[in-house]
Amino acid sequence: MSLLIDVSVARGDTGVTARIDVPPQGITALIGRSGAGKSTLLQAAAGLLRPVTGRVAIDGSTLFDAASGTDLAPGARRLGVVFQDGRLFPHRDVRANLLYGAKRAPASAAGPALDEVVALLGLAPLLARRPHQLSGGERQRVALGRALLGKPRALLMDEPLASLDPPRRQELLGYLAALPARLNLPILYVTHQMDEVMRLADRVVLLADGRVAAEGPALELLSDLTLGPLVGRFEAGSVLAGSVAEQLGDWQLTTVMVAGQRVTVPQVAAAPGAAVRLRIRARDVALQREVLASSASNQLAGTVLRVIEREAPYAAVELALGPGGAPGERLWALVTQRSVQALAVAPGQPMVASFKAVAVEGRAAAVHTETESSSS
Amino acid sequence: MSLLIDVSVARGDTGVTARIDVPPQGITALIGRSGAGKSTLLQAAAGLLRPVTGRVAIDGSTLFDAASGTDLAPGARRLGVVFQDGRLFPHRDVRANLLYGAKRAPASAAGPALDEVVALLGLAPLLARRPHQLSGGERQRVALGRALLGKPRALLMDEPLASLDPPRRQELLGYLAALPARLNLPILYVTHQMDEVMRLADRVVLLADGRVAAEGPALELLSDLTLGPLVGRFEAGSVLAGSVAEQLGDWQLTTVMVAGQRVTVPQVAAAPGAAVRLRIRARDVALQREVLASSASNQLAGTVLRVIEREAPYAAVELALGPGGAPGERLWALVTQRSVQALAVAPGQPMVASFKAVAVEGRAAAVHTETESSSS
Amino acid sequence: ADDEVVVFAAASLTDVLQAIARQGGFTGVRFSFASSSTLARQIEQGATAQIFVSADEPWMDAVGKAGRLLPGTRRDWVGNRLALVAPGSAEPTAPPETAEAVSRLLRAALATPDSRIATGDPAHVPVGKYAQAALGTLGLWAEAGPRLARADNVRSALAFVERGEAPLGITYRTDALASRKVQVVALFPADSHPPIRYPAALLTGAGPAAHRFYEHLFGAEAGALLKAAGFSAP
Amino acid sequence: MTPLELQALWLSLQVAATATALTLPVALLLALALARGRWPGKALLEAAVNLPLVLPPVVIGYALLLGFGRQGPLGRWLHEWLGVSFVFSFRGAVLAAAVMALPLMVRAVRQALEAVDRGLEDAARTLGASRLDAFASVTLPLAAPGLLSGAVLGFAASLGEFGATITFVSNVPGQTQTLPLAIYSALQSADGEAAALRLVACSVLLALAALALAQWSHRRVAGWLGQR
Amino acid sequence: MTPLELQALWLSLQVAATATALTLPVALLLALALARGRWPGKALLEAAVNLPLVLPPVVIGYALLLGFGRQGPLGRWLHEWLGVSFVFSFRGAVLAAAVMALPLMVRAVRQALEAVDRGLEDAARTLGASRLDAFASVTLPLAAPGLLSGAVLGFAASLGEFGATITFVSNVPGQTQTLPLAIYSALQSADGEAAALRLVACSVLLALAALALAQWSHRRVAGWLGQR
Ligand SMILES: Nc1ncnc2c1ncn2[C@@H]1O[C@H](COP(=O)(O)OP(=O)(O)OP(=O)(O)O)[C@@H](O)[C@H]1O
Ligand SMILES: Nc1ncnc2c1ncn2[C@@H]1O[C@H](COP(=O)(O)OP(=O)(O)OP(=O)(O)O)[C@@H](O)[C@H]1O
Ligand code: MOO
Ligand SMILES: [Mg+2]
Ligand SMILES: [Mg+2]
Repeated sequence: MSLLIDVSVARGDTGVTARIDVPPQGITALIGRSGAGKSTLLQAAAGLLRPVTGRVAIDGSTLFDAASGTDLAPGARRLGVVFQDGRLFPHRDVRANLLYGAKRAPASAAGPALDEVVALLGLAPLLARRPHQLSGGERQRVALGRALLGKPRALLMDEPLASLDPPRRQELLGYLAALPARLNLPILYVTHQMDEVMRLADRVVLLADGRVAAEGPALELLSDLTLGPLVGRFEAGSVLAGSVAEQLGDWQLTTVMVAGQRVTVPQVAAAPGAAVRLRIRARDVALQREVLASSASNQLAGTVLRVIEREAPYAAVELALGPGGAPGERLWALVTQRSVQALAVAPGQPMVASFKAVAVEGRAAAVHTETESSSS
Repeated sequence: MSLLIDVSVARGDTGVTARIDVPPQGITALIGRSGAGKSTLLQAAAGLLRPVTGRVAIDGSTLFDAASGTDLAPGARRLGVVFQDGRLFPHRDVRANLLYGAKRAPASAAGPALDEVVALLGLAPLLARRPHQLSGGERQRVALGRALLGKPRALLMDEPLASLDPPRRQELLGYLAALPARLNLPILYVTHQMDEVMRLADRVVLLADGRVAAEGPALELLSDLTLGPLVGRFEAGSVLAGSVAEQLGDWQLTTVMVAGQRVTVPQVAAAPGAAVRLRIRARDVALQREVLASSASNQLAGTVLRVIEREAPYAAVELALGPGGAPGERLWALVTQRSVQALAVAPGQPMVASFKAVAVEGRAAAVHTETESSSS
Repeated sequence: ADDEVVVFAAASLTDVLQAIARQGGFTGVRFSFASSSTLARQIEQGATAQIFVSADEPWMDAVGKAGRLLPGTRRDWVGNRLALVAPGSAEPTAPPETAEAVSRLLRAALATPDSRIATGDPAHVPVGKYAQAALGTLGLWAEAGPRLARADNVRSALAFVERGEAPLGITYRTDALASRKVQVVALFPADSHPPIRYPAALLTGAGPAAHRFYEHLFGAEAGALLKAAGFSAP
Repeated sequence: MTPLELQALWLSLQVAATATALTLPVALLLALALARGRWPGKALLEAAVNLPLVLPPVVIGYALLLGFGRQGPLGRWLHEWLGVSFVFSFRGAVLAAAVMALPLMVRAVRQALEAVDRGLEDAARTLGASRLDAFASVTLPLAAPGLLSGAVLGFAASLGEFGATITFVSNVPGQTQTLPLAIYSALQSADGEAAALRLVACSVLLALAALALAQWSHRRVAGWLGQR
Repeated sequence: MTPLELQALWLSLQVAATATALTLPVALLLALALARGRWPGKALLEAAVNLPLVLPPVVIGYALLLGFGRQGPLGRWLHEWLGVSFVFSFRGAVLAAAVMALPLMVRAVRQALEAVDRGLEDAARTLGASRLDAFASVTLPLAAPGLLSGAVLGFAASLGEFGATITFVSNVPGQTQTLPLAIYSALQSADGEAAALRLVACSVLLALAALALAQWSHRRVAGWLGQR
């Protein structure tokens, strides 16, 4: 199953025209400034807004097609939607809200059970409450659970975590990150928060002024520091592809081979040899001429590919870790321009990049590797 | 002017009982999990919810007092409120929304002019639109502008940035950070986002289950890694107090003396000798035995105060930078437990902490120093 | 039941007809009181009434044209007098019956600006039609016509006089006698208007019980009650 | 109260209750068609529904008499094929009350429907609900307080209906003489003021009871939904 | 149409317009008191406002006659002190229409007020507005479509009012003979059907025009507010 959204939607004076392929596995993040048209696209896919023209299809089966006049009702599309504003049913208690979609889903469809979702989102104490007795964050958790229990063919989320507090957000992020492996369905995830993109996204679509401004595997797009103004300087970073070398169970650490070099990261649940993905923010990476003894235990040798000095005092330096400098083997570092001069950083120059193990977010990526290579 | 909120508010079965002093300058952040009662307290202060008992006063003049029966109308309180959900007036265009409070404020009161606010929040192209023609983010910007133009005696904000995209958020953060210096009024700022707290807050009040769980100068509270579970592990950090040593104009950098040591940070607009505040996240700080040559140009010597190993693989290490280990001279580092062992980190041990210049957020702190020392 | 009879009768006959039925022991008789026109239309549309007592002739004619009358059963039942009434509760005396008396009283009342004479709407309420005719005969229509307060039934007209809103009203003598708050100050000369007659008739579908009640209406017992109420022979 | 008066009271209750119960679903359908649909002739339907509000009740009664009388096109058809006749019967009194109450109920129901956030229905539809299911399981229960208030309004209006009823079905005690008609009859008799007052008091009490009941249950339902 | 009929039409328009204009502010105050306030006697006021809905119009007319007649407590007072009298006058026709329209208007206005998000008023109050200011500058304009629809409802009901009017002020051509009274008059005459039809058509057209106008402006206002 793969979700295609290729539509033109009118909205006020302006409109949104975009083609988004949401691959069958993994999460596709839809990002862009407020007003860019993210929610509009999502609603068009869900069947809540009728596009002027275009096509929406899942796994080849058409949900909407302006040409042939096909226009499935939202209920028949079976796309789970989590709205920005929750939209819980005020007259039903939390349990009944959760079960609303579950009762209407085909019994044969796969999806998590009530207990599972309740445990995961910490909803047990809320089950008998009504929406007006919930705080904003509690409400959003229920909305998320409700969509998941509807056994959707694809999941469309519109800033589902926007109103959660950080610890709860971390918790939910963990659950969301695990979703693709469990559910095996296309997930479109609208967000403003780069940490969510970093953590969750396999593909990223950047929307600007109602058009797709950039798109591609998260690996490439998030590493593209030239998109800085759109995604925010401090959130930009790199995604490294590697494979598990060793599990250091005692330390709750995992070592990963990236471009032939060893990286230590907080434990990633994957067997040795499994493919993993590491995200490192550029601002967390320091540069030095040689390997040093520090708690910044990750020190990777590489060659400078380019130096971008756009806005003082910052300089973005891209290193190729392996000989080819393939995607997944390139690392950005955000340093001061003074450091660039002090260390004589220049293209072609060999350099050591250091970052702390705690600065890395790692996740198993085995399932998605083929997908990504085929879709990029 | 200083805002006192010392109330007990009933809310459903539960309630919120808290005393918050919002000092006359600077921003007081009110944080806590969703449902903790943050919005409830804010509404009680604004006069929109009637506390069961207690007192609300600004600069000694009572706004609410259960004992004496005083209960000023919200309009007479002149507290600017920015709501989570915007609450723009749908029948007025953006300009009229902005001017709503301005027209009702005493002409003599101080406050920013329309043009200023419009320019700052990028509202010029929106002025003739109606709220329903705005995206969520645009709406919130207008709400913020509207409150500012009402010339309030104190500002109460309920997650005003929750729906903004990162670049715009950064922009607004900049404006908000500048507010205290411009407006000289108490600001209570409810948020879930630790980066906002880091960037803006002078004082922090942590609410849990309707009570104040912790409170104090941001300097101390944010450095208290033991509050990790409440504020989120990765956001926790330290706030260092120092004074400007030198402006490196060419590099857009500033060097700051902290506990007799030199720290380089992205430019802070302050004259040499001025007091400044530096925020460094614990996860950005690496530990080593000695000074090394790296782009991590900040390397501060210190002595280990304590090591907290609560949750593998993480260890939190607190260093005293100066001999006294006074607040503002203590630095947290978040490293792996393996590094703690590898580097033999232990209390009393001298250690070098390194972090990159780009990892530091600095801000002038001159105005607030007395306030903080008097209020803590 | 077999003795069920539905009688459609002009609203102004409410009291007397109920008294007659009660006194005669006709427990199966049910009345539907409304204005004659309403009732006539309903009968035309097939209402299952068995007796119709109309306050004027044209509506009885209409029912006849619709073929609802039992042939030969239409008879004038009672007659009435047109009275000039004023607020008050004096004991009934013998009021003047001359044109002069009526004219004088009316002119006096009309002399007060804004004062109105309450009666039925000449357009459709029988008492109003008789009033219009009588005023015409007396040469008062031009003066009084525009000053009428046209009520939609006699009781409403009477209410205006009872409440002192109108100094004078033109109603039937029977209505005036029934009210304790008005007095008859004059009677219109009987020849100043067409004779006031209430025709009654059996309708198609009338059964034996209807026939019995119909006969009773013309009997002596009923006659005594009618006389007491102020009705005259037709 | 006399037995006839009690009969009128009982009849009024029956007529009003039946008319309300029958009109509510019709009002719901009409309100839906008017609130949601966009189709030609909508303005005409809306106008037709509102006619009883604009015209004197007597005219409505007369129109009903012409249409549903035995000689009337609808009346004849109904009589011949279904053996149902409206004129001068309980059924007719119900019809008159229903027609007169309809515009009020449609209006109330429509406002209740429009007050429910359409976003909730959208959410339900993304969860697999059909339009009808979403309407029935989300909008309808949320509009319940408004529907209830519409029903009470209709009930009250039915209780007070006079002109259309007397014109359409006449004033036959026990069959069509509802409270208002009994009040009218009492007012027509010279010494009927006491009876009229008694009946008016009765009407008022009844209406107050209905309103109080409505308010009580409205408050319960609203509290239950978390509305203020 | 005959001059008398034209007169009735014109008078009806005047009565309905005047009654609506006078009732709207009263309805607004009552709706506010009922929607927002919590005070003893509220239920009684609510009941009183709703009485015209529940009682036959004739009874209301009779009650008005008792209250506002020259002998009535209010009527005497008004007549003696202000020289104002109601019976048989245009003023009385307006009063009757207003009283009959009041419950409908209060209901519509109340629903319109309750549909406006109270949070907006809260926001206005934090911006320095008094309760009254916030109401007038935020809630009132947002409730405008509802108020408008309430006003049209009241106008329509006034146009159709018959029973209370004829009982209270009788049928004085040019003063109190509104369209419904003229229609009734024509309808009750054996040969008045043509005239009645003409007048009914006239009423219907008038009401349709009012409804259309209301819908048009409702749509404009709603579009302007971004409501669907
Ligand atoms: N109901 C509407 N009618 C007309 N225009 C609208 C409507 N809702 C949004 N818009 C406009 O359409 C554009 C896209 O809005 P949309 O809500 O899709 O943006 P978004 O990317 O989701 O923004 P945000 O991040 O603030 O949620 C914006 O310019 C907005 O002003
Ligand atoms: N209108 C209400 N009636 C009753 N209880 C409420 C109401 N609104 C909120 N609550 C409850 O009051 C408590 C405090 O809610 P409040 O909205 O103040 O939390 P908050 O800290 O602002 O949460 P969030 O971060 O999600 O906005 C919660 O337990 C919530 O369930
Ligand atoms: O009872 Mo009548 O038909 O009004 O004279
Ligand atoms: Mg959006
Ligand atoms: Mg809140």
